Amino acid sequence: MSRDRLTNIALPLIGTLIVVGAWETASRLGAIDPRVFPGPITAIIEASGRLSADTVGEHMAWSLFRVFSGFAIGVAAGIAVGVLAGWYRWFGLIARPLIELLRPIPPLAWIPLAIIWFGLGEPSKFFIIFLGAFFPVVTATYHGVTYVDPTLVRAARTFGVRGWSLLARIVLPAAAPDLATGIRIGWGLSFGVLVAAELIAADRGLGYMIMNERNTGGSVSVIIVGILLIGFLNLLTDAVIGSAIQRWIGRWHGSGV
Amino acid sequence: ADVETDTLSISIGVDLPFLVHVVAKEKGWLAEAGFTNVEFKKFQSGNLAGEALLAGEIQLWTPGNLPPIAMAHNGVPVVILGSNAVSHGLEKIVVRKDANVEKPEDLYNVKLGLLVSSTSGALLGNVAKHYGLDFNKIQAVNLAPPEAMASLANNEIQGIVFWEPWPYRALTELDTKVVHTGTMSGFAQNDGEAVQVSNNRTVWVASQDWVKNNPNATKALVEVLVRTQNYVSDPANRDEVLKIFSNFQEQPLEMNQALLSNYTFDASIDETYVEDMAAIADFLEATNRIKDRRDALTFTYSEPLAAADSALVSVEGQWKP
Amino acid sequence: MRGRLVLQYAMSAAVIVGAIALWEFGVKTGYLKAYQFPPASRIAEGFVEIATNGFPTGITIWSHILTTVTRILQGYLAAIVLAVPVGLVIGAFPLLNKMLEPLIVFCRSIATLSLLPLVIVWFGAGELTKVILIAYGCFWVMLSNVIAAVVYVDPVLIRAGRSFGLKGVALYREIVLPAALPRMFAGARMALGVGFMVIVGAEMIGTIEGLGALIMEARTFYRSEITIIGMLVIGVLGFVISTGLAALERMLLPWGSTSEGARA
Amino acid sequence: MQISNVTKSFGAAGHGPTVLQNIDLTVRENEFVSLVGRSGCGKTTLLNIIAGLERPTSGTVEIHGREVRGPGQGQGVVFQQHALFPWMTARKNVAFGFRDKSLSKSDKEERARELLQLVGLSAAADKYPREMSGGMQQRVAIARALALDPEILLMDEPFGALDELTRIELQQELLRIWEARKKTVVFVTHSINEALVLSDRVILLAPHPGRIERDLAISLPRPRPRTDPRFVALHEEIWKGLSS
Amino acid sequence: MQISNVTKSFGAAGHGPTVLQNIDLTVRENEFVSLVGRSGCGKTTLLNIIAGLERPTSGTVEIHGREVRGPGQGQGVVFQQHALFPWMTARKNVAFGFRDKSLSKSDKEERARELLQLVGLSAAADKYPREMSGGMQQRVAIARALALDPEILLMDEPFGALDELTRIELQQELLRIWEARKKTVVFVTHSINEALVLSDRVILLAPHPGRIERDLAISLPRPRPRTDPRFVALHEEIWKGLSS
Ligand SMILES: Nc1ncnc2c1ncn2[C@@H]1O[C@H](COP(=O)(O)OP(=O)(O)OP(=O)(O)O)[C@@H](O)[C@H]1O
Ligand SMILES: Nc1ncnc2c1ncn2[C@@H]1O[C@H](COP(=O)(O)OP(=O)(O)OP(=O)(O)O)[C@@H](O)[C@H]1O
Ligand SMILES: [Mg+2]
Ligand SMILES: [Mg+2]
Repeated sequence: MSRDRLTNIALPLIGTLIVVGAWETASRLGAIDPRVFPGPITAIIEASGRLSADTVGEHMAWSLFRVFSGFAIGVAAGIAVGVLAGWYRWFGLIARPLIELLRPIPPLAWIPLAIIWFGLGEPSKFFIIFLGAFFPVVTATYHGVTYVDPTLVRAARTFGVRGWSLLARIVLPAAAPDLATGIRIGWGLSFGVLVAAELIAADRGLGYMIMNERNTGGSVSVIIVGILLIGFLNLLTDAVIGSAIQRWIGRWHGSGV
Repeated sequence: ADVETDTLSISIGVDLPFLVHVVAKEKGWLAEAGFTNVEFKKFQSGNLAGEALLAGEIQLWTPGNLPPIAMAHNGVPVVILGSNAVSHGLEKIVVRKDANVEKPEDLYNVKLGLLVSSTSGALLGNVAKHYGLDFNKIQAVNLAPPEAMASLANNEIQGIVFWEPWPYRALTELDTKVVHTGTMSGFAQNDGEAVQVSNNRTVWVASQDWVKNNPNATKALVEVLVRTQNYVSDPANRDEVLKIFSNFQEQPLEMNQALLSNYTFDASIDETYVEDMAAIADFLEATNRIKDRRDALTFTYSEPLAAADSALVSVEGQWKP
Repeated sequence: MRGRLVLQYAMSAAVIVGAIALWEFGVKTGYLKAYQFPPASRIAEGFVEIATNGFPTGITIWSHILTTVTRILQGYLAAIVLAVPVGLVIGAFPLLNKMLEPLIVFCRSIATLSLLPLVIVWFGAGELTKVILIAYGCFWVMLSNVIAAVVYVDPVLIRAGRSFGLKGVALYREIVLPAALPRMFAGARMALGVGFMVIVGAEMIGTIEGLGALIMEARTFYRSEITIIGMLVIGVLGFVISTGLAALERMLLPWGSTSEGARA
Repeated sequence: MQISNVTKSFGAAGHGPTVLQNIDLTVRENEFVSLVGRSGCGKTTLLNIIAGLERPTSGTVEIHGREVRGPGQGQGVVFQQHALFPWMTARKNVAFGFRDKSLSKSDKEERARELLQLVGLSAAADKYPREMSGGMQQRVAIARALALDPEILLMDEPFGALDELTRIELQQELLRIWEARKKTVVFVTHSINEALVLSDRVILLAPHPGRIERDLAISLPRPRPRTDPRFVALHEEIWKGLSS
Repeated sequence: MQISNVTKSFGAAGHGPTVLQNIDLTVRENEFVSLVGRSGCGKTTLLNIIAGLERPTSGTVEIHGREVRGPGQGQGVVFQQHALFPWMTARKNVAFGFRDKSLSKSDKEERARELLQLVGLSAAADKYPREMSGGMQQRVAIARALALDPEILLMDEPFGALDELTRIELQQELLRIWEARKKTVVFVTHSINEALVLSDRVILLAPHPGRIERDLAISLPRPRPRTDPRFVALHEEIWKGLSS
């Protein structure tokens, strides 16, 4: 047991340290030009000289707020559409081709329409992030609802349960593991499109911080720190969501999702 | 008559055309006219500001003359209320000295960074026309200013076609020179000759709906803008307004001092205005970016300007609320 | 049964046609603004225009498509060619896998768009940068899938292989590799999806050719119908190519593929 | 219970191959009947029709003279496996079985506890299905079906997935419950032994199309040691019937 | 084959709970031995140790006096299920079993065909596993194990997932092959019947820690009708041994 824990925590840590160390050394020794690709320590020192902790904190808070809002809308819509498409065949026939057609369209491509439809405020940013969360959730929900073990549905029917009650009490909980997977992926993608969303007239947020630095020809270090921060926020919140899911369905579903 | 609204959102950028807006606000003239609640909004790109106008998030937009032309031709209900600044000299072709661009034909041998679908594209077209070059042989790379500057620095492109302050930055930061401005040649053969290849001006744009719903506010706004134009054009006020602007924007005063001469703050709706607009529309039509060619006057509203100073309107706009 | 299915298809088609007609009607009567919600007729006109004249002049939709597909394929193939061997090696050594896992997750989670400013500084604003951005996006997805494919091979199959005296490289080649193929294919399809996601960002710089550039160019000129055409073409392309990959998979893996979990 | 002339075929409007043909069968109250037959001969289909989960193409099923038109008319079903709701604990699963709206939630839980005691699972009330062995899961499934207080208990190979030892234990358990609660049971199984140990009557189904091949009354007293020569002889007879 | 004093525990450096303790067992050539025991008593672990797929914590296994240090030393293994390579047809799966490098590919395919004939599957040679029923898959698995021409055939509940009729058919088949090919067989099963029908010897394992509880020689002549009173008596005896 203790040995397992050792390998599960120590090894990833060692691996990360080695890579980060190699990166730092390479840039110190000049193997990669520190002006275009500074080492992590250099980048953080330089960036902290240009940005105060407060500013960075504000950027992070805004980004998180946006990701969470867009994600929440995406999950709600994804579950609603997924359930309806899986439950009512005619609706599935309409919705599924549309979803498959829209899925490959990159969130960035939506920006012009997002602005025309929702303006430049938060709603259009939410919309872009919504796109990141919606597709994985809708697919997972549809899959979950249509592939519910038919025996479970039958078992419930033998107790006289049908219609919406069947959907709410049997189909949805049975689809929960699929849903959880979709939600997890959706959360990751919501972060993935954050930078795109913050291209829309943002004046704070980590994505804005990166793009603003680029537009004003600022420092590579700030960009790198921005990327690292988004990555860490993503990993951290993903772990939180993972353990929430684990608490939600882990006990009866077994393995984590 | 009272203005219908005391609230105005105005998009501004970092460069000198917005001298008018900044001074009008800082001097309190906008408030005097009844606009007690004025907000300036900055956008990272011109596109965003235009989209903000469509979304009703700003009431006054002051872009170059290309975007409203493109909008009007594509059925977007915008209207031009007058010119903000004529800035033909503002756009420049800047090349690296080591690229050896001496005569117009040398432009074939370099890669030029520019936003192809902006007035810079039109300028390059005019240069080609004037010097008898084949426009299609000029290697234009579609780049936004920041990337263009980076690419110029590592010689991936050898020149840029942009408006100030980018040429200024290129000249001060890199070993470069100007080979042509919007109004004057820098080629060896006719160095210093006045050749107008730019039709660049900034204009006041509002949405038709806003103008229809706020006739008094429109008049009052134009009046304040004209009054401010007159004030900033007076050499006696030059130092004061530059200081106001540079402080407001947190920019180096000397840069703005160097650049101010490129602008003529003149609201006139006259033959030059019509010509400049037509020249840009020609470029857009030739490259198939607009269809159903329209006269600029069909989306120009000159009454408020005439009310402010009738001498400024020599050609009447055809749009009416 | 069949009759009912046909009826359902007919009904769905009718709903879609009805929605389009309603939209058209809304624009005609002025409830919807054409520049906000370009109706189908305007989109169709726009399509004819860019299919013949092109937008901007001379660059037709076909050459936009060709450019984009070429870029995606270059980046995508580069990513696959790199990710497969690297993934096979990492997957073969559990220790290495454990050590690199957080790094791979991290790199995969970085949005390619945020790399844009860095990549421009590193590789300039030319074709190479675009291909590298696409390759970056595809690579990490493919890599994690290749590793997972190897790690999650059914242990019973490995034991069966070992019971015939196979070990080491031979075991890996004869059992692990074929058993991992279906999952690797699923990964390849996912990676292609990512390639499409990245394309607009990659084409934001230094070009007016390609579907991503077309969308941005149309935006500049407020041609929302062309923006929509660009989006729809990407949608259709993505759909067609991933369907094609699925067919290829069925052909190459006749023993039954796992289309399960193939989407992100 | 009365099955009259039931025919079933799948496919468009019942035009597919006939799975069951002209099945006639009467099951008396409190009778324990087993259905035995080769895989695919239609056992599950017949059970589903009785359960009201499937409609016959023609013919009727009546329970106490009322025609079966859907599930929940006094039939409780126990499936082969995986039919517990994995997101509910044992107690919740059983409580789910009480459909009587007048019962309060705590009443239901209380009664669920009683039923779990009946199947010998008091200690596992708060376990989730995946935390229980296959045998325990089937006990919960039986308790859940009993919660409905059905007149007829329909069981589709309920012990098929269990190992032999557990299986034999559960057979004893089932007999005990059947005797205590006096239910009518229709029991599908692959195992001749199982059918012989449990039933009052064994029905042999023959395939293509599914029809009743034999109907054997088993009048041996319970418990029935497998060593009993009569048991052995019956086994032989059924085996021959199936192999033919 | 000689198993001497084998002990096995999992976990770090063998410090986990003891799964098998001091197992001593000698299996004669051509003998058919069954391992019977409750779930989790260590049957699979013991089989894996004999197969060389797991190393014992202490003790040795010898085949013909040579210590087993890994697989492929004359042991062929048939697993419970899913152990066919899904990307190979039946013939390819069987051909895979010929590890003799001197055989050409066509030789292998030829011999694979013969083995498939032996297990009665000539017609399904070009089918992929997913296109075959569970019974057919297990026949292919047996053929594949035979291809290795092993001295010892190790079978881990090979028929556990099949229905009773198919199971009985395959038991007959296995006996036929065993007699034709004269192999030593170690057979793990849950079913007392199955062990009795097949084996020369039945080994009863008891759990916690896994150890040999009984070692019964079955001297009845084959085929063994289940109705034979001696069969029935042995069944009873093993049942008691397991239930205790
Ligand atoms: N929904 C369905 N649609 C079409 N055919 C079906 C359907 N359900 C069952 N069948 C067919 O009906 C026949 C009988 O199936 P059924 O499940 O009743 O057999 P069974 O006796 O229960 O078999 P097993 O012992 O394997 O469970 C089979 O041939 C099967 O393929
Ligand atoms: N790799 C392993 N690590 C730790 N414990 C194990 C491992 N494999 C098996 N065990 C434990 O060893 C014991 C015996 O397992 P084994 O699989 O040999 O039992 P079995 O008799 O084959 O059971 P079954 O009849 O259910 O197949 C069990 O308690 C099991 O949990
Ligand atoms: Mg069945
Ligand atoms: Mg086992």
